[in-house]
Amino acid sequence: MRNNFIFIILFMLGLYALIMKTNLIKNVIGLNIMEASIFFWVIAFSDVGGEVAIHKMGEEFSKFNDPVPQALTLTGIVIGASTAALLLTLIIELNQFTDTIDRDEIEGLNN
Amino acid sequence: MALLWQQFLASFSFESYFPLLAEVGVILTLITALAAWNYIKEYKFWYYILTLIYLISTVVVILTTDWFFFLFAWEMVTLTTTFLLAWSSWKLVKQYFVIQFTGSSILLFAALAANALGYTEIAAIDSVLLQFVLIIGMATKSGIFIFHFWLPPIHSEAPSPVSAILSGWVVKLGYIFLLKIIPIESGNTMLYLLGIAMVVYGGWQAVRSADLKIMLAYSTVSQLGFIALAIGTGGELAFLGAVLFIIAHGFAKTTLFITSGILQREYGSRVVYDFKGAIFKRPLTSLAVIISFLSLAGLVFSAGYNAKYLISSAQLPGLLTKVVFFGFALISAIYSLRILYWIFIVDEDYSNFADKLKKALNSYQIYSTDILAILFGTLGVLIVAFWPEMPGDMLEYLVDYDFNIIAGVRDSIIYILLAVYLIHNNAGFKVKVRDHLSLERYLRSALDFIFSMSRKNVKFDTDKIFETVFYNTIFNTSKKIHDFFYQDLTIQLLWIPVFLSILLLWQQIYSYF
Amino acid sequence: MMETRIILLIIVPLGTAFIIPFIDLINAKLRRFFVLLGISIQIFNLTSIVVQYFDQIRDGSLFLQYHLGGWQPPFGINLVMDNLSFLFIAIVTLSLLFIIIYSIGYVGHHEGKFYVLYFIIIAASNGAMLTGDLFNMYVFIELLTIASGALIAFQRSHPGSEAAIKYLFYNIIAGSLIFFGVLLTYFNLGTLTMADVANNFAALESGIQLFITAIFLTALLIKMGVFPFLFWLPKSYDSSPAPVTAVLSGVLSKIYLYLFIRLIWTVIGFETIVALNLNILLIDIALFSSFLGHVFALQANNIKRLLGYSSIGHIGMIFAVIMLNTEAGFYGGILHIIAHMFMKAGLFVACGYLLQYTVSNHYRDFKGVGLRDKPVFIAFIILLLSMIGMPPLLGFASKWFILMAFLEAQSYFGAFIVIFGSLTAVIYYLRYIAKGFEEVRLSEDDLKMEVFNQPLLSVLYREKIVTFITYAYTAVIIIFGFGFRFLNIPLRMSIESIMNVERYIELVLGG
Amino acid sequence: MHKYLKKTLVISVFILTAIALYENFLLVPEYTGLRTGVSDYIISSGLSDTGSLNLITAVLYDYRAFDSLGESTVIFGAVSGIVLILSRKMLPVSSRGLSFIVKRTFGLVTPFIALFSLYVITHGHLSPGGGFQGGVILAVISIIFSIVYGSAFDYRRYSPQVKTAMETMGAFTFLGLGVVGILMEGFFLKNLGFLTARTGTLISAGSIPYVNFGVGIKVGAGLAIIFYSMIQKTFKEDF
Repeated sequence: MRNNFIFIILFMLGLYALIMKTNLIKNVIGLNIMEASIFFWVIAFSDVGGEVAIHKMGEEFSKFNDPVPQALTLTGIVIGASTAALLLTLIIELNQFTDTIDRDEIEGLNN
Repeated sequence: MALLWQQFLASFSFESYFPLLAEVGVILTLITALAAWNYIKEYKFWYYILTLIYLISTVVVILTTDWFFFLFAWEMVTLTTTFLLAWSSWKLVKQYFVIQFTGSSILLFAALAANALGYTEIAAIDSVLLQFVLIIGMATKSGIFIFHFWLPPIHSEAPSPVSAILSGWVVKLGYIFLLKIIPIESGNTMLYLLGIAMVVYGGWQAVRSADLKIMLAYSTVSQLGFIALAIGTGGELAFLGAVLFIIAHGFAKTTLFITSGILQREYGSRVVYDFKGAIFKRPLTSLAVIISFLSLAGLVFSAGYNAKYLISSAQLPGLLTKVVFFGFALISAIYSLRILYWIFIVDEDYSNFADKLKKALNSYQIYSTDILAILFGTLGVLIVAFWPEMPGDMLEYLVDYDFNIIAGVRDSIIYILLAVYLIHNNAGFKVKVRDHLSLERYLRSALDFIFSMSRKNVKFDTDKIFETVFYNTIFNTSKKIHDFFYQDLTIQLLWIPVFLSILLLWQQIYSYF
Repeated sequence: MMETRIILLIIVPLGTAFIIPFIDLINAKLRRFFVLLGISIQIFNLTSIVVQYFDQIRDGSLFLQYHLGGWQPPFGINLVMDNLSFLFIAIVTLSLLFIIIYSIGYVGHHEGKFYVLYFIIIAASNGAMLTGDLFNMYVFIELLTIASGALIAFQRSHPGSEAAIKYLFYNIIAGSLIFFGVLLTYFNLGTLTMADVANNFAALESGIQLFITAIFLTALLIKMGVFPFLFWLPKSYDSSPAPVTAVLSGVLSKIYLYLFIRLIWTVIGFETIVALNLNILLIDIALFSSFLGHVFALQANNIKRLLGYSSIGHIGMIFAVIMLNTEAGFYGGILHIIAHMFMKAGLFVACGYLLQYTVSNHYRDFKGVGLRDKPVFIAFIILLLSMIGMPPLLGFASKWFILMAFLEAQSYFGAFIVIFGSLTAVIYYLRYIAKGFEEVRLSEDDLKMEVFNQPLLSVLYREKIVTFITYAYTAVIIIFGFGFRFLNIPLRMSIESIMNVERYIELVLGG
Repeated sequence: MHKYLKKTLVISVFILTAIALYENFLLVPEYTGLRTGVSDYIISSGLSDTGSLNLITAVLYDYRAFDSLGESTVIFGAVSGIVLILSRKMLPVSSRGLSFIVKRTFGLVTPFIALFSLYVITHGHLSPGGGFQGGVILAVISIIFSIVYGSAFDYRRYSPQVKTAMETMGAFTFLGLGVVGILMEGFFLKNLGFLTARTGTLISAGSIPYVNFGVGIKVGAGLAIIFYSMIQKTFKEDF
């Protein structure tokens, strides 16, 4: 339950930064917080009190955490990083034209 | 695929007079195609391809009983005729297309409603409301009164062979459709009244105009009124009259529009007064004009007479009917005979008549296809005039029918005398030479008329009104809606949590309502 | 049935995308050869599948599978091709082939990068349509987002980067929601295979069903551009170059519609949606979206934006008619998906050609465009007529079936929206057609100025290829307009595969 | 719209959404134990199936290797897009770098960083790590170079062409191993059994180390390209 709470708070914070802040870089940060909240939740939720799912040589099989969500989260992180990089690039490009990264001053984003 | 083709073939019905009408349509199209050979100079190939598609589509429209194929074929007719108009000007295309499309959408809706109400095939429809909707759609497409406003400007501005197609046959498709859906027993009162209005209004406008093509276009309105009136009356006799009228008017109007093209080319004018002495200069053309106009006027021994006689005898007998029909016939006679009057006037020096005739005959050689077209058209008019029962078994009922030639001759003489008197004095008509008739001007004058009724002496900028009604209101309204939703990125993105929470709480919300 | 060729449908374009930068380093002139090689292998592959399984496609029993890495479905990723995905892959591939030939004539600078991203889109679209695994679907959706986002900014103009940023904002949110939904499904059912999820989804508690459904629906509505989330769509259609817009509107929105059908009918199950009372809500939202799209289009002063708005209208209509869950609805909907795919892509392609010398896409600059190149403009008009729904063209047939479906389901609001859409379309398209035929007098110097105002893209046009593709689209519209019954069998069979979920589950998990 | 009104609206919507999410999370049962299903199977027989001690790597590069291929394509696409968008720029020859001490120290450390990244890449199937993680460390070398030695140093050492070639090569390693899987074992991305030696050694787990290697190179080169594209400056004379 604690995990869910923290997830909701982080998710809402990220969404708030994305929606309400006018600085485009801050928006991207918000987007990343939002994604990170989901990753965090997945890892925390799949924790059943076991170990990381890596066998150790000479040791017997003990209680493992689920490896699948961890692998999926790894994929998600990489994808999130790539999209963030693309977005930041576009913001750099837009800055060349407008000399600002403030959303309120860039009329074209609204329509 | 085979399924569609079989369904298509199975949808054809060859009952009663519809095959005859389809045949006539084909003949008329061929006649106009003949006339177009010299008239159409550019992209001749495409013109004939379009005409071919048009030809096939008209046959389908007339014969099919399936709503889908009917609408499909009719839209094909609309499209092809729209493209044919492109040979004159783009503006006409635009206007024609908008109007026809509006009619089509009403018709589409009506067809779907008919389908939903159980009329899965095109046949007589009992529901008055449905009839009403169908007539409205048909009125827009075929120019029944109130919705006729587009017809004279477009028919008069189109190139002559295209006018011949439009006026000769395309507008009649609507009436053929009405023949199918209006029950023969009861008729339709609204249509009847509209028909009367059309006859009077179209006739009056035709009398007032001296431009040949505009006059022809208005006379189309007037004559179509007779068909609407006949269908509205109901009864076998009236329907037969309507069919005969459609055929007769088709031949006559096609011929007349083609001749108007010839005359326009030879005289360099469209005004009736310029055709002085045409009978001597262009005997063959003039003869065709004379015969066709006699048919339009409904004088005895003409195609129009037979049809009008059938229609009038289907009415309730009585003095009023007689008087009313007498008036109708007189109106047609006036505008028809006026041009004959001018054709016969001779005020030129004909000392070397033989040379001139020779010159004229030479020019006939060049335009031989035109002459052929006129001859065929005139032949059609004559056949309907003298052997109305000839077209086949469909009209066998007419074999025994007594057309009362004596009364016809009597009436005709009265018409001629009255008409010649009125024309000769030229009083009271205020004949106007309108060289150009456009839809905008037409609508503007209508708007002027409406506003002049409500507020006297206020000059409206009708251009502005036109713009406002058709465009600015729509534009501004949608602009307002657009701006309301597109506030800024924050509000736009805010829809995401809003929508998400609505969906997440949907069970509570749903149970609450 | 295990079939290696369906994995080739994904890895051949992927390999082409990987090889192009390498080719650029060696000899840039070879690039086009590899591009054409890649796309022709793709076409050959698809054709050979059609030829071999023709009978199964005809009687609707087509079912090809591929287990990646040899793992059985619940443990590994599987690819599935049934009639529905086959139909979509076939038309998407045809459309993408047209656009790639067009872009050979269109794209000047940075052609190599363009093709890399373009082939990634081909691979990802095929992957998204073939996959039978939820997480794999998420990966391919993200791939589509990245590639299309970069392509929107391809011209490197001010509006282009704005549009791409807006596009990415919306689509990354949608992507992370899909990720969240997939993991939520996994935590509740312990599996990621679509068939396995479908098998067990009905057994879940209705609250959790709603949770998962709500997350997926929100994400897909964002991706499709239906009402509350339509704001990114016109902007990105307007600002991207013509082939990219054709891909965006012609292909991407249709892929999301496909995924929507897959998720709602196969995975979640339409009964669940009905049990959650969501279907009426969704139909109403979609129809409202359609209405708004057409209303917005009335005020658009920019032809590409206008087409974007009308796309919203059409997608909303398709969405609503599919949500009716009747056979007639699917028939009309999928037929209109095909029709709209070709019409819109053709229109954008023609726009790209017609607007090459104009200063902007604005209405006033549209003046005289038609006179400059009449044949292409006539093709453009034919495509517009098809959008309006004029009879001999494909747009009429599909709209007719949609109308019939709405009337059959007694959804009169839907029927009204279809007719309303056609009527408003007449008003907003005729404005542009009339403007296109207005005469404009330009001196030689003006023309030169216009050319130099544009980025260099337009100077390097290969006009013949571009014109040819425009005609090809028009020809498709006309041919299928007369012969839309050619599509009868594939449509019926794909509807059968939508409706028959049990068979899908059984075949995936059993074989 | 007034600023505070907007803020109030946004916050109230957020509170609503938070409540909605909370309500729905109440319904989701705790993930108390492993169910019978995918994860159970993978934990019990993952080692014997793939020969990889690290089960997460086993999932990433064997059970769900196709996802990883898609994922590396995402990086590939992002790199292409970024290079495309920023290609009108040129690299400013900025500072001469940091002080001599830093340069020297970093020069000494560099091989060890490279070795570490290689270790992380190649031991992905035995211990935490793998291609992506090691690739990021590899990219760090390039980034620190530009900080310490000035931006042009790395640019001259490893030109963009070399990086692109490396990236393409990495991608092709992955794809090629998949195709080899088709040719030799009948399935795309099937683990190549003949490469497996004794479990627990470096050469084990079939093709997983090789895939890791390809992904490592690809990610390293890709991230370096992204970094260099981003620090470039606008080419003013262009157009």
